[in-house]
Amino acid sequence: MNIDNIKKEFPIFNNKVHNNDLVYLDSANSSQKPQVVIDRIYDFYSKEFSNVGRSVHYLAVAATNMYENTRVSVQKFINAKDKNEIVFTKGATEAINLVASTYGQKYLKSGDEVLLTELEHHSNYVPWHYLRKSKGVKIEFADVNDDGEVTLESIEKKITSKTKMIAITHLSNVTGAILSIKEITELAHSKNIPVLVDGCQGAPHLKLDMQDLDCDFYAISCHKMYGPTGLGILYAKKKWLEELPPYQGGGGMIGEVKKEGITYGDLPNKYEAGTMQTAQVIAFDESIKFLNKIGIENVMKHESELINYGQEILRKNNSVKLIGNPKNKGGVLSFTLDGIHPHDIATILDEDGVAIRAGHHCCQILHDKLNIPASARASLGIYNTKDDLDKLNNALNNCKKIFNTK
Amino acid sequence: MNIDNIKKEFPIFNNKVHNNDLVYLDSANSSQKPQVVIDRIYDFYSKEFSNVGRSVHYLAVAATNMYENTRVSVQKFINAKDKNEIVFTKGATEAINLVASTYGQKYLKSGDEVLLTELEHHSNYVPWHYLRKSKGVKIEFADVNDDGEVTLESIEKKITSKTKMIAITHLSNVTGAILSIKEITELAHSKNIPVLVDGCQGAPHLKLDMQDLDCDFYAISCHKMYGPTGLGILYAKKKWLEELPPYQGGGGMIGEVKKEGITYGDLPNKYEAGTMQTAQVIAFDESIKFLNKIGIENVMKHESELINYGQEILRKNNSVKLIGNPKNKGGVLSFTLDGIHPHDIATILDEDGVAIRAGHHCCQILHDKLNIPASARASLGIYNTKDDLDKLNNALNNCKKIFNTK
Amino acid sequence: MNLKELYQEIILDHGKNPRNLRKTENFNKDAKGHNPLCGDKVHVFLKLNENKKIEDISFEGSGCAISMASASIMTDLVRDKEEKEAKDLIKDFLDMIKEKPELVTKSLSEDEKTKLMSLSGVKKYPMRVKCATLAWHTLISAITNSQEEINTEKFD
Amino acid sequence: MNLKELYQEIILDHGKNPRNLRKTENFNKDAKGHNPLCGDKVHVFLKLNENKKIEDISFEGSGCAISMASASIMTDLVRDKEEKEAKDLIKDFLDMIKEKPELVTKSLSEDEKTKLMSLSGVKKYPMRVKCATLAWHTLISAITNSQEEINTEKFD
Ligand SMILES: Cc1ncc(COP(=O)(O)O)c(C=O)c1O
Ligand SMILES: Cc1ncc(COP(=O)(O)O)c(C=O)c1O
Repeated sequence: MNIDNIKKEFPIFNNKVHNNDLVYLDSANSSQKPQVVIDRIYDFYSKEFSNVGRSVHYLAVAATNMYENTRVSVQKFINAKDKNEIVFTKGATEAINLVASTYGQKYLKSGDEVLLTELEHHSNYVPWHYLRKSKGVKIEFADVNDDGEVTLESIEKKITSKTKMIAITHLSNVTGAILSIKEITELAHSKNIPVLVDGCQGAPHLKLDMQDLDCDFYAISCHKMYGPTGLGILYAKKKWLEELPPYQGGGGMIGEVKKEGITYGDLPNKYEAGTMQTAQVIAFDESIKFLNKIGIENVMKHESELINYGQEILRKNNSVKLIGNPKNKGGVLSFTLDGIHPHDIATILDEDGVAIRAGHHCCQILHDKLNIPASARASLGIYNTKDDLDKLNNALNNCKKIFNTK
Repeated sequence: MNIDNIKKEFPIFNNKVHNNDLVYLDSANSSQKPQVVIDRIYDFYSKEFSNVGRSVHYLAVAATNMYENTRVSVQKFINAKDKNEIVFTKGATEAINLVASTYGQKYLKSGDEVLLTELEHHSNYVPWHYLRKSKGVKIEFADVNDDGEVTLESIEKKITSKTKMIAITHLSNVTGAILSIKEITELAHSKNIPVLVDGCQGAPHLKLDMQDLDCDFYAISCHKMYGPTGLGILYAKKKWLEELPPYQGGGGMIGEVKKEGITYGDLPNKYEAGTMQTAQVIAFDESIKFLNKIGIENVMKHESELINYGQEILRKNNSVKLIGNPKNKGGVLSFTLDGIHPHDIATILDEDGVAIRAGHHCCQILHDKLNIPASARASLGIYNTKDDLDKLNNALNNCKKIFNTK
Repeated sequence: MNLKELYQEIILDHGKNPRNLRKTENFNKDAKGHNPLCGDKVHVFLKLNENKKIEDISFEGSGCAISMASASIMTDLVRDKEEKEAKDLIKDFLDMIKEKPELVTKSLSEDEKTKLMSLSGVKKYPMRVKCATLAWHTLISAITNSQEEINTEKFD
Repeated sequence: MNLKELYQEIILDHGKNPRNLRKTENFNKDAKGHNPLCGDKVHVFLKLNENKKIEDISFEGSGCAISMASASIMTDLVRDKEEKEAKDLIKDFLDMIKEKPELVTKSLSEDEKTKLMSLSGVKKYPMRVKCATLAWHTLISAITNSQEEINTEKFD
């Protein structure tokens, strides 16, 4: 499959927005879905629907096999050692909550420190904050530098003998900075500290190799990876899934249930309580196949060309200020425009069919640090083109016209 | 819409199973989906997809409106007082975990009692068991009687001055017993005890009126209500959602976020952390419209005819033993067959295209009480007919032939 | 074209050069408002005299053109009004922004009405309605002197 | 028709009248197994003599025809085998049930092989494979004497 005309695989682009072609630059928020994924959901519900894992009839057996196939596909896609290291969740947010809650419950006590970075999304902060409230755990933040990066050194600086968890983003959803996970993990492990990676933006844009990164936990949102909404993945090293207590309790995750006590099921069941997102898991297999067909190297090459081009034209546009200038950057172009609030930009761009996001992008701490209340963000998917970025730039010039600024 | 030929609205029935028409009697596990719901998912992903609540562009605004429309539809469907009493979750299991976790955290202490019944599904037991482990809360079980019912009296008997929560099923997924929720709630409230209702089986089969039932919490799984997988609903009285702490933490549920602390958003955002099941919520509106078009009274009439007919023919079949004989029964026909294990029944029935479930149906405590390791269960949906039940009975006779039993 | 209706001259003017963007000396009522979605913040200061008349009103904050213009216009229109009159005006404005086609208030001159109606462009932009109403909700809470921030619980 | 292959006479016979369904006196090894999906339970008892030969084997439990027949046939075939031979047989059986077309073991007579192969009908019923293998996994754990139940952690 050729990435240069991949747009045609996404039916959304057949539609007009305010009579304009859709220029979708909000993929960091959620990506559009290729036809194959949409079709798979349709076919599954129309011809093959059943719950998984519980019944032994024909439809149930087939659905269970397809469900477990996706687990294997994900395992291969991220090069995990064992398929049972893949746990399906509601989203990356749930995946991080799962880890914070179970790890915190078992291993953290008052005075222990969790090390985050100033780049973190609220989803990788609030769950840890709960442990501050319930257990007196302390939260530290590694500094972001002027280029919008968090370096290995700035993390090292904040590690103390009390640090019991490092939880960091793989790729910032605001500055686009890509963190050196492998080096950070090495450092952390040398001090016996586990590492959780918020891979929400890493997964759609980077080649993933869990055994190489060697992180302990990796959280993914499938809806940002050309997959259905309502599905996420927690990768966790097997020893953690074995050691940690279960998270939600319910059907499917138990061994034996008596009035006096309960035993829990084997992996991965232990962490998949209740009826799961059957259709979404089964359809997500198509997202992975789709990405594999394109080739993740081609995705990375394509997007890095776009990021470079985008930075180039926005830098030429005098009133645009790009946020962050990381050496290793992917996926997003955040900026401000002199004299025009990001919210006004987003509204005006929308009229030209250009969809971006304005606000703090769930990163208030970073925006406080940058001393801006909000920013505008154009974020990329595989379907974007240089033409899309030209249209973005033109639409920004239109903002200036409306606001009479230069 | 006429319920008598409603099968044709469900595309799954155009397919054959082992060359036979599908006789789907596993709806208590998960129901099939009508064409309108499948189409809505397809169209939303193909033409209208965006994340909700975060961006201000055209697609995001439209999606946000549709998402919130479903909340209003659900509110009306269950006659809740306020639309912000409707919280979307991953499923009923998550809904119950949410309540057990937040209520337990704030209000329960060692020695307090949570009162369940012997009918409860593991999803309405394991979350409470966690509080037994973490807080020393005690769990009591109201007795099931020989007819497979739990009466108001058997609940009253187990209430003590230490009872701090009553968590009970609306309709048993094994015996089909419908509990007198309104009376139980009245009794509980007279003693200042809140009531959580596991409405997994209540919601697809009964007319719901939260203000009339007056329960404090009601948990629903949308996939059992002709809706998409991966979606559930927690109804909770507003005062509880205001008083209880948040559950999962992440994007969308916050007010202000600083390094030192966090404020939480208004209802319902406070309980909807992270990217939600956008497509599923939007499609579920169609499930509700579909049910409304048929009329929930017609659903109840149709299903009660089927239950009566099913009981009649199975009683005539000498080797069949029905489980439970509740005066007020809905949705399910569970049974055993002399000399043939339920698992073998399910396998043989499947060959005739008859899909049932065998096992403990996530109710081990009830099966222990009944002193059977497992049972077979035929469960009903609106698409079932008397013909389906005749086919079930014929297939059971086929089992007897294969096993040479009478 | 709707954008022209949204970003009318008067809005752009008030957005860029908001009136009353300062802190009233000796204010005796105030409240903070916050829109978690976009990060807009506003802090409204009031000086009510003994006859419950608004002697001065001002605000501090930052936000988009719509929210700044709205705060600016609001403070202009509300000054010198009785508390009761102000409350009626707020209600009238909020009704208009949400559903009603017109203002019904009699306490404003035609000029003032035009100024206020310039904010009605947001009606076609549902996600922006909150920008236009934030200052007004904050004003209510300043008048009724509820201590909590609008849209914001206490830090946890 | 597959059902006939699954429920062969021999399976129905062993399912209804399982051999060795009792508790070995003076057993010196045992283990419990459990299938959470269907509630099948089995408890295997072994008496190994000083030469590591299986002097007696028996089981208690309840379950579907497949799991009962499997335990019944297994106990029949394994009695009087050396521990090593038994282990090889278990491995051979599990391989056959999961992927291999045939048994490769030489320790069984043709009759015994036929008996064991009667369980191969489950291959076409993936959800039932666990029924056929539960007793065998439990036997492994009895021999290796691991204390935990198969498929079951300690009560929490
Ligand atoms: C009575 C009852 N409670 C709870 C559940 C759990 O619902 P879910 O698995 O959809 O979370 C079910 C269904 O499996 C049920 O029947
Ligand atoms: C870096 C990052 N972390 C976490 C999240 C939360 O993901 P979700 O909302 O899908 O749970 C997002 C996306 O919103 C993100 O960009």
